[in-house]
Amino acid sequence: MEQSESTIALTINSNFKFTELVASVTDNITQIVGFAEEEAHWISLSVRESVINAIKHGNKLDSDKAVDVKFVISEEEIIIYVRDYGEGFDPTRIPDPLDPTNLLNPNGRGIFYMRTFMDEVDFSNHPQGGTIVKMLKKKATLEST
Amino acid sequence: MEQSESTIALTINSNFKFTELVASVTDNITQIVGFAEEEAHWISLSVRESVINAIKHGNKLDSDKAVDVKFVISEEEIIIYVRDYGEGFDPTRIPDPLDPTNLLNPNGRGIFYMRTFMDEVDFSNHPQGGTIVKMLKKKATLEST
Amino acid sequence: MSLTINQRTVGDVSVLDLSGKVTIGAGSVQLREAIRKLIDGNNKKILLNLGDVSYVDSSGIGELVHSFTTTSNAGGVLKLLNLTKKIQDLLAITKLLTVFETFTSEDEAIKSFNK
Amino acid sequence: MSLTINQRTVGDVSVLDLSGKVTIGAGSVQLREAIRKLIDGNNKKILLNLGDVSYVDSSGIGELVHSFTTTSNAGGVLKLLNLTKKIQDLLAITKLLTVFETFTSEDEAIKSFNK
Ligand SMILES: Nc1ncnc2c1ncn2[C@@H]1O[C@H](COP(=O)(O)OP(=O)(O)O)[C@@H](O)[C@H]1O
Ligand SMILES: Nc1ncnc2c1ncn2[C@@H]1O[C@H](COP(=O)(O)OP(=O)(O)O)[C@@H](O)[C@H]1O
Repeated sequence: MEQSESTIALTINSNFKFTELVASVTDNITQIVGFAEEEAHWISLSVRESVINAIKHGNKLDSDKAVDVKFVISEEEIIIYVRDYGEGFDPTRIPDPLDPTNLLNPNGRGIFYMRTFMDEVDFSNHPQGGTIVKMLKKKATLEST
Repeated sequence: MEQSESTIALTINSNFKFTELVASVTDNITQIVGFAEEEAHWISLSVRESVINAIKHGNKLDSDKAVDVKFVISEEEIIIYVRDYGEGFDPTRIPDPLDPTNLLNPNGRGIFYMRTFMDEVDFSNHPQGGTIVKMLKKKATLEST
Repeated sequence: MSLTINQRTVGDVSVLDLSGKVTIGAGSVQLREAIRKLIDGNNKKILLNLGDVSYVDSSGIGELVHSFTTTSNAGGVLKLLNLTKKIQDLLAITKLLTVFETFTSEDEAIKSFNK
Repeated sequence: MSLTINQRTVGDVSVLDLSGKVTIGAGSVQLREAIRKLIDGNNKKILLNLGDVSYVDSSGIGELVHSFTTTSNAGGVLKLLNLTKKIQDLLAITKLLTVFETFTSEDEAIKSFNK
Protein backbone atom coordinates (compact mmCIF):
# COMPACT_ATOMS: atom_id res chain seq x y z
CA MET A 1 0.00 0.00 0.00
CA GLU A 2 1.53 3.29 -1.02
CA GLN A 3 1.22 5.96 1.59
CA SER A 4 2.51 8.80 -0.48
CA GLU A 5 4.67 9.51 -3.45
CA SER A 6 7.20 12.30 -3.75
CA THR A 7 9.14 13.63 -6.68
CA ILE A 8 12.53 15.27 -6.49
CA ALA A 9 13.91 16.82 -9.64
CA LEU A 10 17.50 17.88 -10.16
CA THR A 11 19.07 19.49 -13.22
CA ILE A 12 22.80 19.97 -13.71
CA ASN A 13 25.04 21.16 -16.51
CA SER A 14 27.17 18.54 -18.25
CA ASN A 15 30.26 18.66 -16.09
CA PHE A 16 31.69 15.72 -14.16
CA LYS A 17 32.20 17.98 -11.15
CA PHE A 18 28.47 17.68 -10.49
CA THR A 19 28.41 13.87 -10.30
CA GLU A 20 29.26 13.94 -6.59
CA LEU A 21 26.33 16.27 -6.05
CA VAL A 22 23.93 13.91 -7.82
CA ALA A 23 25.37 10.99 -5.84
CA SER A 24 24.88 12.86 -2.59
CA VAL A 25 21.27 13.72 -3.46
CA THR A 26 20.74 10.06 -4.27
CA ASP A 27 22.20 9.00 -0.92
CA ASN A 28 19.94 11.44 0.86
CA ILE A 29 16.87 10.14 -0.93
CA THR A 30 17.62 6.44 -0.49
CA GLN A 31 18.03 7.16 3.20
CA ILE A 32 14.62 8.84 3.31
CA VAL A 33 13.07 5.83 1.55
CA GLY A 34 14.87 3.57 3.99
CA PHE A 35 17.14 1.46 1.82
CA ALA A 36 19.84 -0.53 3.61
CA GLU A 37 23.40 0.76 3.31
CA GLU A 38 24.51 -1.71 0.66
CA GLU A 39 21.43 -1.34 -1.54
CA ALA A 40 21.82 2.42 -1.24
CA HIS A 41 25.44 2.19 -2.34
CA TRP A 42 24.56 0.30 -5.52
CA ILE A 43 21.65 2.59 -6.34
CA SER A 44 23.98 5.56 -6.01
CA LEU A 45 26.53 3.81 -8.23
CA SER A 46 23.87 3.16 -10.87
CA VAL A 47 22.74 6.77 -10.83
CA ARG A 48 26.34 7.89 -11.09
CA GLU A 49 26.95 5.59 -14.08
CA SER A 50 23.89 6.85 -15.92
CA VAL A 51 24.67 10.50 -15.23
CA ILE A 52 28.24 10.02 -16.44
CA ASN A 53 26.90 8.39 -19.60
CA ALA A 54 24.46 11.27 -20.09
CA ILE A 55 27.28 13.80 -19.76
CA LYS A 56 29.86 11.87 -21.77
CA HIS A 57 28.02 9.90 -24.46
CA GLY A 58 24.74 11.81 -24.56
CA ASN A 59 25.69 15.48 -24.23
CA LYS A 60 29.28 14.85 -25.34
CA LEU A 61 30.64 17.04 -22.55
CA ASP A 62 28.88 20.14 -23.90
CA SER A 63 28.52 21.97 -20.60
CA ASP A 64 25.65 24.07 -21.96
CA LYS A 65 23.55 20.94 -22.23
CA ALA A 66 21.58 19.85 -19.20
CA VAL A 67 21.16 16.48 -17.53
CA ASP A 68 17.77 16.12 -15.85
CA VAL A 69 17.50 13.65 -13.00
CA LYS A 70 14.13 12.85 -11.50
CA PHE A 71 13.53 10.68 -8.43
CA VAL A 72 10.04 9.33 -7.75
CA ILE A 73 9.87 7.72 -4.34
CA SER A 74 7.28 5.87 -2.33
CA GLU A 75 7.47 3.73 0.79
CA GLU A 76 8.57 0.68 -1.23
CA GLU A 77 10.60 1.79 -4.18
CA ILE A 78 12.57 4.40 -6.00
CA ILE A 79 12.33 5.20 -9.69
CA ILE A 80 15.06 7.32 -11.22
CA TYR A 81 14.91 9.00 -14.62
CA VAL A 82 18.07 10.40 -16.18
CA ARG A 83 17.62 12.43 -19.32
CA ASP A 84 20.23 13.89 -21.65
CA TYR A 85 20.00 16.01 -24.81
CA GLY A 86 22.14 13.84 -27.08
CA GLU A 87 21.50 11.80 -30.18
CA GLY A 88 20.39 8.65 -28.47
CA PHE A 89 21.73 5.13 -29.01
CA ASP A 90 20.58 1.58 -29.42
CA PRO A 91 21.10 -0.21 -26.10
CA THR A 92 20.66 -3.62 -27.73
CA ARG A 93 23.80 -3.04 -29.76
CA ILE A 94 26.36 -2.37 -27.05
CA PRO A 95 29.15 -4.91 -26.58
CA ASP A 96 28.80 -7.56 -23.85
CA PRO A 97 31.48 -6.84 -21.24
CA LEU A 98 31.57 -10.54 -20.29
CA ASP A 99 32.57 -11.59 -23.79
CA PRO A 100 36.17 -12.84 -23.47
CA THR A 101 37.30 -10.44 -26.18
CA ASN A 102 35.98 -7.51 -24.13
CA LEU A 103 37.22 -8.60 -20.72
CA LEU A 104 40.27 -6.35 -20.87
CA ASN A 105 38.44 -3.37 -22.32
CA PRO A 106 38.73 -0.49 -19.84
CA ASN A 107 35.26 0.72 -20.87
CA GLY A 108 31.85 -0.78 -21.37
CA ARG A 109 30.79 -1.89 -17.88
CA GLY A 110 28.51 0.99 -16.81
CA ILE A 111 25.19 -0.22 -18.21
CA PHE A 112 26.01 -3.77 -17.18
CA TYR A 113 26.43 -2.65 -13.55
CA MET A 114 23.20 -0.65 -13.75
CA ARG A 115 21.32 -3.71 -14.98
CA THR A 116 22.91 -5.86 -12.28
CA PHE A 117 22.09 -3.62 -9.34
CA MET A 118 18.70 -2.22 -10.31
CA ASP A 119 15.47 -4.22 -10.66
CA GLU A 120 14.60 -2.54 -13.94
CA VAL A 121 16.59 -0.48 -16.43
CA ASP A 122 14.88 0.89 -19.52
CA PHE A 123 16.19 3.17 -22.24
CA SER A 124 13.93 5.29 -24.37
CA ASN A 125 14.17 8.27 -26.67
CA HIS A 126 12.62 11.51 -25.57
CA PRO A 127 10.19 12.89 -28.21
CA GLN A 128 12.20 16.12 -28.23
CA GLY A 129 15.51 14.25 -28.54
CA GLY A 130 17.91 12.71 -26.09
CA THR A 131 17.94 9.53 -24.07
CA ILE A 132 15.87 8.76 -21.00
CA VAL A 133 17.16 6.07 -18.70
CA LYS A 134 14.57 4.74 -16.27
CA MET A 135 15.81 2.72 -13.32
CA LEU A 136 13.67 1.12 -10.66
CA LYS A 137 14.67 -0.46 -7.36
CA LYS A 138 12.31 -1.97 -4.82
CA LYS A 139 13.17 -2.04 -1.15
CA ALA A 140 14.11 -5.48 0.16
CA THR A 141 11.07 -6.61 2.11
CA LEU A 142 11.26 -8.50 5.37
CA GLU A 143 9.50 -11.81 4.97
CA SER A 144 8.25 -11.71 8.55
CA THR A 145 4.61 -11.21 9.44
CA MET B 1 36.30 37.92 -14.80
CA GLU B 2 33.79 35.16 -14.96
CA GLN B 3 35.13 31.97 -16.41
CA SER B 4 31.88 30.10 -16.62
CA GLU B 5 28.47 29.99 -15.09
CA SER B 6 26.53 26.89 -14.12
CA THR B 7 22.96 26.38 -13.06
CA ILE B 8 21.73 23.64 -10.78
CA ALA B 9 17.98 23.29 -10.34
CA LEU B 10 16.31 21.26 -7.63
CA THR B 11 12.60 20.74 -7.04
CA ILE B 12 11.13 19.11 -3.94
CA ASN B 13 7.66 18.55 -2.54
CA SER B 14 6.66 20.60 0.49
CA ASN B 15 7.84 18.31 3.24
CA PHE B 16 10.39 19.22 5.91
CA LYS B 17 12.07 15.86 5.42
CA PHE B 18 13.62 17.26 2.24
CA THR B 19 15.30 20.25 3.91
CA GLU B 20 18.40 18.19 4.73
CA LEU B 21 18.62 17.23 1.08
CA VAL B 22 18.51 20.86 -0.04
CA ALA B 23 21.08 21.75 2.61
CA SER B 24 23.36 18.97 1.44
CA VAL B 25 23.06 20.09 -2.20
CA THR B 26 23.90 23.59 -1.04
CA ASP B 27 26.96 22.35 0.82
CA ASN B 28 28.11 20.50 -2.25
CA ILE B 29 27.70 23.55 -4.44
CA THR B 30 29.39 26.02 -2.10
CA GLN B 31 32.31 23.60 -1.96
CA ILE B 32 32.50 23.56 -5.77
CA VAL B 33 32.47 27.38 -5.83
CA GLY B 34 35.14 27.37 -3.14
CA PHE B 35 33.51 29.15 -0.22
CA ALA B 36 35.29 28.87 3.12
CA GLU B 37 33.71 26.57 5.72
CA GLU B 38 32.07 29.32 7.77
CA GLU B 39 30.65 31.22 4.80
CA ALA B 40 29.36 27.92 3.44
CA HIS B 41 27.65 27.19 6.76
CA TRP B 42 25.76 30.48 6.75
CA ILE B 43 24.79 30.16 3.09
CA SER B 44 23.39 26.72 3.83
CA LEU B 45 21.51 28.11 6.84
CA SER B 46 20.02 30.87 4.70
CA VAL B 47 18.89 28.40 2.06
CA ARG B 48 17.41 26.20 4.76
CA GLU B 49 15.50 29.16 6.25
CA SER B 50 14.06 30.19 2.91
CA VAL B 51 13.08 26.64 1.98
CA ILE B 52 11.38 26.17 5.34
CA ASN B 53 9.50 29.44 4.80
CA ALA B 54 8.48 28.31 1.30
CA ILE B 55 7.16 25.02 2.69
CA LYS B 56 5.53 26.47 5.81
CA HIS B 57 4.31 29.97 4.98
CA GLY B 58 4.23 29.79 1.17
CA ASN B 59 2.88 26.32 0.39
CA LYS B 60 1.30 25.93 3.83
CA LEU B 61 2.62 22.37 4.14
CA ASP B 62 0.61 21.19 1.14
CA SER B 63 2.92 18.38 0.06
CA ASP B 64 1.52 18.44 -3.47
CA LYS B 65 2.99 21.89 -3.94
CA ALA B 66 6.56 22.17 -5.11
CA VAL B 67 9.46 24.27 -3.92
CA ASP B 68 11.88 25.14 -6.73
CA VAL B 69 15.44 25.93 -5.79
CA LYS B 70 17.87 27.23 -8.39
CA PHE B 71 21.57 27.82 -7.86
CA VAL B 72 23.49 29.96 -10.34
CA ILE B 73 27.21 29.78 -9.69
CA SER B 74 30.32 31.37 -11.10
CA GLU B 75 33.89 31.60 -9.88
CA GLU B 76 33.05 34.52 -7.58
CA GLU B 77 29.51 34.18 -6.34
CA ILE B 78 26.43 32.12 -5.81
CA ILE B 79 22.86 33.25 -6.49
CA ILE B 80 20.07 31.16 -5.06
CA TYR B 81 16.41 31.41 -6.03
CA VAL B 82 13.75 29.74 -3.88
CA ARG B 83 10.25 29.72 -5.30
CA ASP B 84 7.03 28.56 -3.69
CA TYR B 85 3.42 28.40 -4.94
CA GLY B 86 1.76 30.32 -2.11
CA GLU B 87 -0.04 33.59 -1.85
CA GLY B 88 2.97 35.80 -1.37
CA PHE B 89 3.54 38.34 1.41
CA ASP B 90 4.84 41.82 1.99
CA PRO B 91 8.39 41.54 3.35
CA THR B 92 8.36 45.19 4.45
CA ARG B 93 5.62 44.40 6.94
CA ILE B 94 7.19 41.65 8.99
CA PRO B 95 7.99 42.36 12.65
CA ASP B 96 11.54 43.36 13.58
CA PRO B 97 12.99 40.56 15.74
CA LEU B 98 15.27 43.07 17.51
CA ASP B 99 12.33 45.10 18.79
CA PRO B 100 12.29 44.54 22.57
CA THR B 101 8.67 43.40 22.42
CA ASN B 102 9.66 40.64 19.97
CA LEU B 103 12.84 39.48 21.65
CA LEU B 104 11.15 36.55 23.35
CA ASN B 105 9.09 35.53 20.33
CA PRO B 106 10.12 32.00 19.35
CA ASN B 107 9.50 32.86 15.69
CA GLY B 108 10.42 35.63 13.31
CA ARG B 109 14.20 35.37 12.96
CA GLY B 110 14.54 33.47 9.65
CA ILE B 111 14.50 36.38 7.21
CA PHE B 112 16.64 38.44 9.58
CA TYR B 113 19.33 35.74 9.53
CA MET B 114 19.10 35.49 5.74
CA ARG B 115 19.63 39.25 5.41
CA THR B 116 22.52 39.12 7.89
CA PHE B 117 24.45 36.33 6.21
CA MET B 118 23.81 36.97 2.52
CA ASP B 119 25.00 40.00 0.56
CA GLU B 120 21.61 40.48 -1.08
CA VAL B 121 18.13 39.17 -0.29
CA ASP B 122 15.22 40.13 -2.52
CA PHE B 123 11.62 39.02 -2.45
CA SER B 124 9.40 39.17 -5.49
CA ASN B 125 6.14 37.73 -6.69
CA HIS B 126 6.19 35.24 -9.51
CA PRO B 127 3.85 36.30 -12.36
CA GLN B 128 2.12 32.91 -12.05
CA GLY B 129 1.80 33.26 -8.28
CA GLY B 130 4.06 32.43 -5.36
CA THR B 131 7.09 34.07 -3.83
CA ILE B 132 10.60 34.11 -5.25
CA VAL B 133 13.42 34.71 -2.80
CA LYS B 134 16.68 35.71 -4.45
CA MET B 135 19.83 35.50 -2.35
CA LEU B 136 23.30 36.43 -3.47
CA LYS B 137 26.64 35.82 -1.79
CA LYS B 138 30.04 36.82 -3.14
CA LYS B 139 33.14 34.88 -2.24
CA ALA B 140 35.45 36.66 0.17
CA THR B 141 38.31 37.89 -1.98
CA LEU B 142 41.93 37.89 -0.86
CA GLU B 143 43.24 41.44 -0.96
CA SER B 144 46.70 40.24 -1.96
CA THR B 145 48.17 40.87 -5.40
CA MET C 1 20.74 13.08 12.54
CA SER C 2 18.30 14.47 15.07
CA LEU C 3 18.70 15.40 18.71
CA THR C 4 19.76 13.28 21.68
CA ILE C 5 19.09 14.65 25.15
CA ASN C 6 20.82 13.23 28.18
CA GLN C 7 19.64 14.33 31.61
CA ARG C 8 21.76 14.56 34.79
CA THR C 9 21.39 16.23 38.17
CA VAL C 10 24.18 18.22 39.78
CA GLY C 11 23.13 19.36 43.24
CA ASP C 12 19.68 20.81 42.67
CA VAL C 13 20.36 21.74 39.05
CA SER C 14 19.07 19.65 36.16
CA VAL C 15 21.57 19.53 33.35
CA LEU C 16 20.40 18.59 29.85
CA ASP C 17 23.27 17.54 27.58
CA LEU C 18 22.10 18.12 24.03
CA SER C 19 23.83 16.43 21.16
CA GLY C 20 22.88 16.62 17.48
CA LYS C 21 20.75 19.11 15.62
CA VAL C 22 18.16 21.53 16.92
CA THR C 23 16.24 22.41 13.78
CA ILE C 24 12.68 22.20 12.56
CA GLY C 25 11.28 18.75 13.28
CA ALA C 26 12.35 16.17 15.82
CA GLY C 27 14.88 18.19 17.82
CA SER C 28 12.41 20.89 18.82
CA VAL C 29 9.74 18.48 20.02
CA GLN C 30 12.17 16.51 22.18
CA LEU C 31 13.58 19.60 23.85
CA ARG C 32 10.09 20.91 24.53
CA GLU C 33 9.09 17.62 26.18
CA ALA C 34 12.26 17.42 28.27
CA ILE C 35 11.71 20.94 29.63
CA ARG C 36 8.02 20.26 30.26
CA LYS C 37 8.85 17.13 32.26
CA LEU C 38 11.43 18.90 34.41
CA ILE C 39 9.02 21.69 35.26
CA ASP C 40 6.16 19.28 35.93
CA GLY C 41 8.53 17.48 38.35
CA ASN C 42 9.25 20.82 40.02
CA ASN C 43 12.85 20.91 38.77
CA LYS C 44 13.15 24.54 37.95
CA LYS C 45 16.88 25.10 37.78
CA ILE C 46 17.79 24.05 34.29
CA LEU C 47 21.13 24.17 32.53
CA LEU C 48 21.24 23.39 28.79
CA ASN C 49 24.63 22.10 27.70
CA LEU C 50 24.94 22.93 23.97
CA GLY C 51 28.56 21.81 23.53
CA ASP C 52 27.67 18.91 21.24
CA VAL C 53 24.99 20.63 19.20
CA SER C 54 26.16 20.45 15.61
CA TYR C 55 23.52 22.54 13.90
CA VAL C 56 20.98 25.16 14.90
CA ASP C 57 18.74 27.23 12.65
CA SER C 58 16.19 29.95 13.46
CA SER C 59 13.71 27.32 14.65
CA GLY C 60 16.36 25.95 17.00
CA ILE C 61 17.08 29.41 18.37
CA GLY C 62 13.33 29.87 18.73
CA GLU C 63 13.20 26.62 20.67
CA LEU C 64 15.86 27.86 23.09
CA VAL C 65 13.79 31.02 23.57
CA HIS C 66 10.68 28.91 24.10
CA SER C 67 12.49 26.79 26.71
CA PHE C 68 13.59 29.96 28.45
CA THR C 69 10.15 31.55 28.61
CA THR C 70 8.42 28.30 29.62
CA THR C 71 10.86 27.93 32.51
CA SER C 72 10.63 31.58 33.55
CA ASN C 73 6.83 31.54 33.40
CA ALA C 74 6.86 28.57 35.79
CA GLY C 75 9.07 30.52 38.19
CA GLY C 76 12.24 28.72 37.17
CA VAL C 77 15.61 29.68 35.74
CA LEU C 78 17.17 28.38 32.52
CA LYS C 79 20.79 29.04 31.58
CA LEU C 80 23.06 27.97 28.74
CA LEU C 81 26.40 26.17 28.88
CA ASN C 82 29.11 25.70 26.22
CA LEU C 83 27.74 27.66 23.29
CA THR C 84 29.41 26.74 20.03
CA LYS C 85 30.83 29.65 18.04
CA LYS C 86 27.90 29.41 15.63
CA ILE C 87 25.18 29.38 18.28
CA GLN C 88 26.93 32.30 19.95
CA ASP C 89 26.82 34.19 16.63
CA LEU C 90 23.13 33.43 16.08
CA LEU C 91 22.23 34.58 19.60
CA ALA C 92 24.40 37.70 19.39
CA ILE C 93 22.95 38.83 16.06
CA THR C 94 19.42 38.70 17.40
CA LYS C 95 20.37 40.35 20.73
CA LEU C 96 19.57 37.18 22.67
CA LEU C 97 22.86 37.22 24.56
CA THR C 98 21.19 39.94 26.63
CA VAL C 99 18.40 37.50 27.47
CA PHE C 100 20.29 34.31 28.24
CA GLU C 101 22.86 33.83 30.95
CA THR C 102 25.64 31.81 29.35
CA PHE C 103 28.64 29.93 30.74
CA THR C 104 31.77 28.23 29.49
CA SER C 105 32.40 26.40 32.78
CA GLU C 106 29.89 23.92 34.16
CA ASP C 107 31.13 24.52 37.72
CA GLU C 108 30.50 28.23 37.52
CA ALA C 109 27.16 27.68 35.85
CA ILE C 110 26.02 25.32 38.64
CA LYS C 111 27.24 27.67 41.37
CA SER C 112 25.45 30.64 39.76
CA PHE C 113 22.06 29.04 40.39
CA ASN C 114 22.50 29.33 44.16
CA LYS C 115 24.01 32.76 44.49
CA MET D 1 37.78 13.59 -1.95
CA SER D 2 39.98 12.28 -4.75
CA LEU D 3 42.78 9.71 -4.72
CA THR D 4 46.03 9.66 -2.77
CA ILE D 5 48.73 7.25 -3.89
CA ASN D 6 51.62 6.34 -1.62
CA GLN D 7 54.49 4.36 -3.08
CA ARG D 8 56.75 1.92 -1.21
CA THR D 9 59.18 -0.79 -2.21
CA VAL D 10 59.20 -4.21 -0.56
CA GLY D 11 62.09 -6.29 -1.91
CA ASP D 12 61.79 -5.84 -5.66
CA VAL D 13 58.05 -5.22 -5.58
CA SER D 14 56.58 -1.73 -5.88
CA VAL D 15 53.55 -1.34 -3.65
CA LEU D 16 51.08 1.46 -4.38
CA ASP D 17 48.83 2.20 -1.40
CA LEU D 18 45.69 3.80 -2.80
CA SER D 19 43.40 5.79 -0.57
CA GLY D 20 40.26 7.67 -1.59
CA LYS D 21 38.10 7.36 -4.67
CA VAL D 22 38.89 5.84 -8.03
CA THR D 23 36.17 7.32 -10.20
CA ILE D 24 35.97 9.44 -13.33
CA GLY D 25 38.31 12.42 -13.01
CA ALA D 26 41.33 12.93 -10.80
CA GLY D 27 41.77 9.40 -9.43
CA SER D 28 42.14 7.78 -12.83
CA VAL D 29 44.77 10.20 -14.11
CA GLN D 30 46.91 9.83 -10.99
CA LEU D 31 46.86 6.05 -11.08
CA ARG D 32 47.74 6.05 -14.75
CA GLU D 33 50.74 8.31 -14.13
CA ALA D 34 51.96 6.29 -11.16
CA ILE D 35 51.91 3.07 -13.20
CA ARG D 36 53.58 4.76 -16.17
CA LYS D 37 56.41 6.06 -13.95
CA LEU D 38 57.04 2.66 -12.40
CA ILE D 39 57.24 0.99 -15.79
CA ASP D 40 59.44 3.73 -17.23
CA GLY D 41 61.76 3.17 -14.26
CA ASN D 42 61.77 -0.55 -15.06
CA ASN D 43 59.81 -1.46 -11.91
CA LYS D 44 57.58 -4.13 -13.32
CA LYS D 45 56.37 -5.96 -10.24
CA ILE D 46 53.46 -3.90 -9.05
CA LEU D 47 51.09 -4.51 -6.16
CA LEU D 48 48.04 -2.24 -5.82
CA ASN D 49 46.82 -2.04 -2.22
CA LEU D 50 43.11 -1.13 -2.42
CA GLY D 51 42.33 -1.45 1.30
CA ASP D 52 41.65 2.25 1.76
CA VAL D 53 39.75 2.84 -1.46
CA SER D 54 36.35 4.16 -0.43
CA TYR D 55 34.59 4.30 -3.77
CA VAL D 56 35.02 2.74 -7.19
CA ASP D 57 32.69 2.98 -10.18
CA SER D 58 32.92 1.43 -13.65
CA SER D 59 35.56 3.99 -14.65
CA GLY D 60 37.60 2.97 -11.61
CA ILE D 61 37.30 -0.71 -12.49
CA GLY D 62 38.29 0.25 -16.04
CA GLU D 63 41.34 2.01 -14.64
CA LEU D 64 42.41 -1.12 -12.77
CA VAL D 65 42.06 -3.06 -16.02
CA HIS D 66 44.06 -0.40 -17.83
CA SER D 67 46.81 -0.60 -15.20
CA PHE D 68 46.86 -4.36 -15.60
CA THR D 69 47.16 -4.35 -19.39
CA THR D 70 49.74 -1.52 -19.44
CA THR D 71 51.90 -3.49 -17.03
CA SER D 72 51.45 -6.81 -18.85
CA ASN D 73 52.18 -5.21 -22.21
CA ALA D 74 55.47 -3.92 -20.78
CA GLY D 75 56.36 -7.43 -19.64
CA GLY D 76 55.44 -6.75 -16.02
CA VAL D 77 53.03 -8.21 -13.49
CA LEU D 78 50.33 -6.33 -11.60
CA LYS D 79 48.41 -7.85 -8.69
CA LEU D 80 45.78 -6.59 -6.25
CA LEU D 81 45.86 -6.52 -2.45
CA ASN D 82 43.07 -5.99 0.10
CA LEU D 83 39.99 -5.72 -2.06
CA THR D 84 37.06 -4.16 -0.25
CA LYS D 85 33.84 -6.12 -0.36
CA LYS D 86 32.43 -3.70 -2.91
CA ILE D 87 35.42 -3.81 -5.26
CA GLN D 88 35.35 -7.60 -4.97
CA ASP D 89 31.68 -7.55 -6.01
CA LEU D 90 32.31 -5.26 -8.98
CA LEU D 91 35.19 -7.42 -10.19
CA ALA D 92 33.30 -10.67 -9.68
CA ILE D 93 30.20 -9.51 -11.56
CA THR D 94 32.27 -8.60 -14.62
CA LYS D 95 34.38 -11.81 -14.44
CA LEU D 96 37.53 -9.85 -13.67
CA LEU D 97 38.46 -12.03 -10.70
CA THR D 98 39.60 -14.49 -13.36
CA VAL D 99 41.94 -11.82 -14.74
CA PHE D 100 43.46 -10.35 -11.60
CA GLU D 101 45.50 -12.22 -9.03
CA THR D 102 44.24 -10.97 -5.66
CA PHE D 103 45.55 -11.26 -2.09
CA THR D 104 44.39 -10.55 1.43
CA SER D 105 47.91 -10.82 2.91
CA GLU D 106 50.67 -8.47 1.81
CA ASP D 107 53.33 -11.05 2.74
CA GLU D 108 51.84 -13.68 0.50
CA ALA D 109 51.31 -11.17 -2.27
CA ILE D 110 54.98 -10.10 -2.16
CA LYS D 111 56.21 -13.70 -2.05
CA SER D 112 54.02 -14.66 -5.02
CA PHE D 113 55.97 -12.33 -7.32
CA ASN D 114 59.12 -14.42 -6.97
CA LYS D 115 57.76 -17.92 -7.16
N1 LIG E 1 23.14 8.44 -22.69
C1 LIG E 1 23.76 7.87 -23.73
N2 LIG E 1 23.75 8.45 -24.96
C2 LIG E 1 24.40 7.89 -26.01
N3 LIG E 1 25.08 6.74 -25.91
C3 LIG E 1 25.14 6.10 -24.75
C4 LIG E 1 24.50 6.62 -23.59
N4 LIG E 1 24.73 5.79 -22.54
C5 LIG E 1 25.47 4.78 -23.03
N5 LIG E 1 25.74 4.95 -24.34
C6 LIG E 1 26.52 4.05 -25.23
O1 LIG E 1 26.58 2.78 -24.61
C7 LIG E 1 27.95 2.37 -24.45
C8 LIG E 1 28.10 1.54 -23.19
O2 LIG E 1 27.96 2.34 -22.05
P1 LIG E 1 28.52 1.84 -20.66
O3 LIG E 1 28.13 0.44 -20.47
O4 LIG E 1 28.10 2.81 -19.61
O5 LIG E 1 30.10 1.84 -20.81
P2 LIG E 1 31.11 3.04 -21.13
O6 LIG E 1 30.43 4.31 -20.78
O7 LIG E 1 32.29 2.73 -20.26
O8 LIG E 1 31.43 2.93 -22.58
C9 LIG E 1 28.73 3.66 -24.46
O9 LIG E 1 30.06 3.45 -24.87
C10 LIG E 1 27.94 4.51 -25.45
O10 LIG E 1 28.30 4.21 -26.76
N1 LIG F 1 7.59 32.28 1.35
C1 LIG F 1 6.74 32.95 2.15
N2 LIG F 1 5.43 33.06 1.82
C2 LIG F 1 4.57 33.73 2.61
N3 LIG F 1 4.94 34.34 3.76
C3 LIG F 1 6.22 34.29 4.14
C4 LIG F 1 7.19 33.60 3.36
N4 LIG F 1 8.38 33.72 3.97
C5 LIG F 1 8.17 34.44 5.08
N5 LIG F 1 6.87 34.80 5.21
C6 LIG F 1 6.28 35.62 6.28
O1 LIG F 1 7.30 36.33 6.92
C7 LIG F 1 7.30 36.04 8.32
C8 LIG F 1 8.70 36.06 8.88
O2 LIG F 1 9.45 34.97 8.42
P1 LIG F 1 10.75 34.53 9.19
O3 LIG F 1 11.57 35.73 9.47
O4 LIG F 1 11.41 33.46 8.40
O5 LIG F 1 10.27 33.97 10.59
P2 LIG F 1 9.28 32.75 10.95
O6 LIG F 1 9.25 31.85 9.76
O7 LIG F 1 9.90 32.14 12.14
O8 LIG F 1 7.96 33.39 11.23
C9 LIG F 1 6.59 34.71 8.45
O9 LIG F 1 6.02 34.53 9.70
C10 LIG F 1 5.57 34.78 7.34
O10 LIG F 1 4.44 35.49 7.75
